[in-house]
Amino acid sequence: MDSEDLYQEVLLDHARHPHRYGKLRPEEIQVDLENPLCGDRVCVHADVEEGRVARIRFDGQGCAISTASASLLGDWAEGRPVEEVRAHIEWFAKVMRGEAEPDEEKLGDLMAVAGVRRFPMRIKCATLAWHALRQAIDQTASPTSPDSA
Amino acid sequence: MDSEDLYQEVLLDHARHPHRYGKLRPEEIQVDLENPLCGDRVCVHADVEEGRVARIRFDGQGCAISTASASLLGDWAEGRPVEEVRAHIEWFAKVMRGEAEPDEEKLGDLMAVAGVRRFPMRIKCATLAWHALRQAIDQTASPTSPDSA
Amino acid sequence: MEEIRQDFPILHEPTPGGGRLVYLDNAATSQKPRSVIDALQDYYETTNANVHRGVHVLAEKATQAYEDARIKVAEFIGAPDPRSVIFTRGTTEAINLVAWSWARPRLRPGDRIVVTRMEHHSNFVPWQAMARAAGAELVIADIRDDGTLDPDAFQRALDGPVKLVALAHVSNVLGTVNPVADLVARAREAGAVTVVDGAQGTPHVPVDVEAIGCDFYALSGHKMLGPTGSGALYGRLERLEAMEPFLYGGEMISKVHDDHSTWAEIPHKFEAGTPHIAGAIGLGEAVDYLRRLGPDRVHRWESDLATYTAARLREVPGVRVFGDLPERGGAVSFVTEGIHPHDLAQYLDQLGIAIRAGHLCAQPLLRRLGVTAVSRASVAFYNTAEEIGLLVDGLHRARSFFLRG
Amino acid sequence: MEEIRQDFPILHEPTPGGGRLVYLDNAATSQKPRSVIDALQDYYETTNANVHRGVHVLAEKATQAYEDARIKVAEFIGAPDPRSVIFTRGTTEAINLVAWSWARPRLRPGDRIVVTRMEHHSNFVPWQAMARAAGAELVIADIRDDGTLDPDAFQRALDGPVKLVALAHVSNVLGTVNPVADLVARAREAGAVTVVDGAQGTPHVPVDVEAIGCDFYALSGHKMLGPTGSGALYGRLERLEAMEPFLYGGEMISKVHDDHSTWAEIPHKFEAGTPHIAGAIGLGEAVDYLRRLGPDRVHRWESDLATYTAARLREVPGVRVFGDLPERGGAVSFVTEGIHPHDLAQYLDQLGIAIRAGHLCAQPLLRRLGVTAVSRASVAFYNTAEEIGLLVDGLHRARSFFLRG
Ligand SMILES: Cc1ncc(COP(=O)(O)O)c(C=O)c1O
Ligand SMILES: Cc1ncc(COP(=O)(O)O)c(C=O)c1O
Repeated sequence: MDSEDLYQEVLLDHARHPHRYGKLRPEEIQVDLENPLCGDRVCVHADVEEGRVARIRFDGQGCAISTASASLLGDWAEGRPVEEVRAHIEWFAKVMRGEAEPDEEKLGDLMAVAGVRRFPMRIKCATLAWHALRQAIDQTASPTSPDSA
Repeated sequence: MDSEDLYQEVLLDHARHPHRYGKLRPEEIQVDLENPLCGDRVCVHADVEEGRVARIRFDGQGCAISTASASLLGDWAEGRPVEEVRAHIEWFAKVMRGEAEPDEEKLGDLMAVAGVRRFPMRIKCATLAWHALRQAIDQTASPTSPDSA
Repeated sequence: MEEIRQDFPILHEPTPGGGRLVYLDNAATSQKPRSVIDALQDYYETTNANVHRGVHVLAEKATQAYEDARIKVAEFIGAPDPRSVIFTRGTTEAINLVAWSWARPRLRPGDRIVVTRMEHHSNFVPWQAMARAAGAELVIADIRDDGTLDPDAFQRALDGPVKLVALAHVSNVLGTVNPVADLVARAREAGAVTVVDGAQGTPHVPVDVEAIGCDFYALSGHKMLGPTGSGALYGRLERLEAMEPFLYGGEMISKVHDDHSTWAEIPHKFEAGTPHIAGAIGLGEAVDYLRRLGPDRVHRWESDLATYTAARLREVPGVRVFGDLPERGGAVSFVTEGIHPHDLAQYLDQLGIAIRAGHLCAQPLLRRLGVTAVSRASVAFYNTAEEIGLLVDGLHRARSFFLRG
Repeated sequence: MEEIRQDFPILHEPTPGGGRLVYLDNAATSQKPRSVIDALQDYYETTNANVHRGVHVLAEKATQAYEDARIKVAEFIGAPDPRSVIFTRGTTEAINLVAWSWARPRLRPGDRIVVTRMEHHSNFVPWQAMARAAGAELVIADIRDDGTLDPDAFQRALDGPVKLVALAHVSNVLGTVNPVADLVARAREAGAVTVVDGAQGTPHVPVDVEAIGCDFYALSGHKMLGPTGSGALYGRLERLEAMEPFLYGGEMISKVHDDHSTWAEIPHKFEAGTPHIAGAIGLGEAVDYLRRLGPDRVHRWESDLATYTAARLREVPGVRVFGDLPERGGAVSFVTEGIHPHDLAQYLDQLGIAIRAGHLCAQPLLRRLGVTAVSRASVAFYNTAEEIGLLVDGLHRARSFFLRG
């Protein structure tokens, strides 16, 4: 349980230079989530095209973990089928709650984020962007989908 | 701190056969006090004649200590000048609060009641009738007396 | 049994008279086992930190322990979700939370609140106050002479615009174990929200809030082996979610703007300010202890011992025991002809026997029983038949002391 | 100093990293000295009983100890009468008591409540909620850039139908020690009732409620060496006497009739239900400890150490410390360019240094400071300059860790 352990190089890289981050115009923001513990905030815009998550953009400010988590998630998710992304987000939430084991193959660089699960107070930081993306694609892909409630 | 110590023979005698106790008609009751701890109740009627406490009568139900205390107080007070009774009641309250020493000469049989001061939870039982009598003579003797407030 | 008694340090303290303590005032507060006392000490020596707000190791450990305690309490009372458990100072605060947050904004003139004649002031005065403030009506369902709730009176009370029914799981005076599942079902049928006062429930009988079916269940940690200042309110999730907060401040907010605020999710919405962290953790430890013993076993033992107590007391001349019951919580109340309850308690205390005397915070019930004060012996699982023997001997001695001459 | 540190067991616990704990989160909750932990253990092992109701020896001992604690707290804050001290769970409950019992029934549409920009949510949200419920106006007196209250803004806020003024004695974010006696005098002149949030007062500065002149003063036991779940409200006798109760139940009544009830005398009128007895007794013990040290000495030491902390932090590149103050409570808040406060707290934690990060329950203030989160190091008298050195070293290491590359 060492800082180097939690803040792995890949996580720090993404925190310093997050992908897909930039100013979103108010009308572009689909979902705006906040972590009440620390005031961290993630705004998301996600386009869905032909059943795939076509383009993701983030805005907001946060700690290294929440920023890197958003950046790594975007890398992983962009271009994948909506259903696969949904399932992945659900499974990842289970991993963070300790109900599923992190799987290096399924996670790739996201392994660095999964390490946060040993720090209960920070789990919300790691999952904030995931919740936001999930809500954004639910809105865009299938506003009437039964599991978007 | 032994029961025999607290419940001295004189106290038990007065508890079993209290003096001046009997049914008071509602209109005779001058003061009606209750000990919220235990629901004990003392009602008093006191006549004042020529500056003296002429006749005291009690009603109500209570524990051995409160009943005996009323009975012994009545014995002591009846016939004495109002001012002396008032001063005595005040001094006795101090004794019970531990702010004055019990004085065998001044107390006589009331020494048995003064012993209750070592039992803080029972002090209210011992002083209930005293408060009641004080209020009754204040009402009767000098409703406008400055210290009757 | 000796093994169990070894777990409770206070039972081995010499009394002022030099004897052993016979503690029969368990309905007021229970004694605490070593494991609970140690958990408190351990918390302050190794873990102490504020919860929910910090990322340092102590804050994390404290938060984890605090939330683990919530899970333990939830499991102990059969609550399906720990979010339905709110930590409070005790039953009184838990009931007031429901009174202020649920009842006050919802009561309308003419509405009815139903309580029973055997309620503790903590499950009576809040409803009386709310009813008076709202112009609602407080209806008191009577008991029968055997000390049980009168089912017909209860049913009659429900026949009206009844908004809320509040009743004790177990009476702290009579020891009556109310058939709460049945009574709650009837109250729900009448359209009422139900509040069960479990102050004497959790320590003495197995509790399953889902089986009871109530909307709210209040309990006191200090009566079930836990620390003072600990307790909880169980509430159905949808009720809690619909309620406005009761106390405002730190921890219970989501966002504080200059002109308005939004609230945190339950249960935090109802836990403003720094909670009694050690108390919750100690209560969790108490629950562990009770679960190891088994709530069923605890109840059987206590009910039998209380029934035995009532029978033995009835053999003493001049003693009147209240409640003629097949099953009992720990409490047995009685009066003794010619001896005031306070004098009896004082006398027994000199023999090292601790019982309670007074109105037992149940004046409406005592009026019904026709007395202003009673004596109460209340047992826990660590009491023994031998101790009841000492109580009865003491009572005989008290009679010859007070009634001679 | 080593002697004082010996009194606090937790300071000698090894951290997960194997080092010594550097605890700089004292504004959240203080650590507890051996004497307080022992008092709790002793209570549960020798005295535990419910208070005020029993005549047996344990009940008498518990009641005496509980009421002695009230006297100690009263003396510690200069309250002339122990009846003016009500035990609560902490500052939050104490302030809510005033909000519900004093303010709610007295606020009228158009009335004004004044708070300051530096209030903790616990002294902000209750007033916001009461104002909204009553149609009253909440006015927030601003601070100056140096972290002190703006006296002109405060005076302007008082210019109106102001009914109540609530302000912190010491800020939990900035460390500002407000000139409360002066501010209260001005508020009283404007006709307002005054509430001082002393959560950061009693642990850090000498307190004399008579000299301050306030109507109410709220404090948290757990922040001043006492147990969790302990705290108190001081109130002027005549205010308390005029107020209706807040919580209803056992202990707070005089007589319970079927259709109405009458209340006990203060302070009991405001202490419904079984109180946190051990907590009050532990708080009394904490007060004894602080009096032995001397509140003046404690304040000088802490103010100097916090000032030193601020100076040392300012030397670190990229660090911005909030508040430029001649005198300080224990708290020093700051931000570090390029490192989020939570990451910094997490990193320092791995070095065994406990600081806090976040909005510190002061979102209205953080908006004014232009940040959503800060880092806070808050000292107590048992902290040392050497520990501040470790904090500064840790900050340098954090910078090279997070800002490299
Ligand atoms: C200034 C201030 N006010 C109020 C509070 C609330 O105190 P508690 O959480 O003990 O109720 C705190 C501490 O959290 C504080 O620092
Ligand atoms: C039946 C019942 N209800 C409520 C209470 C109040 O519990 P507490 O004082 O822990 O708030 C008690 C105990 O005093 C009780 O026995």
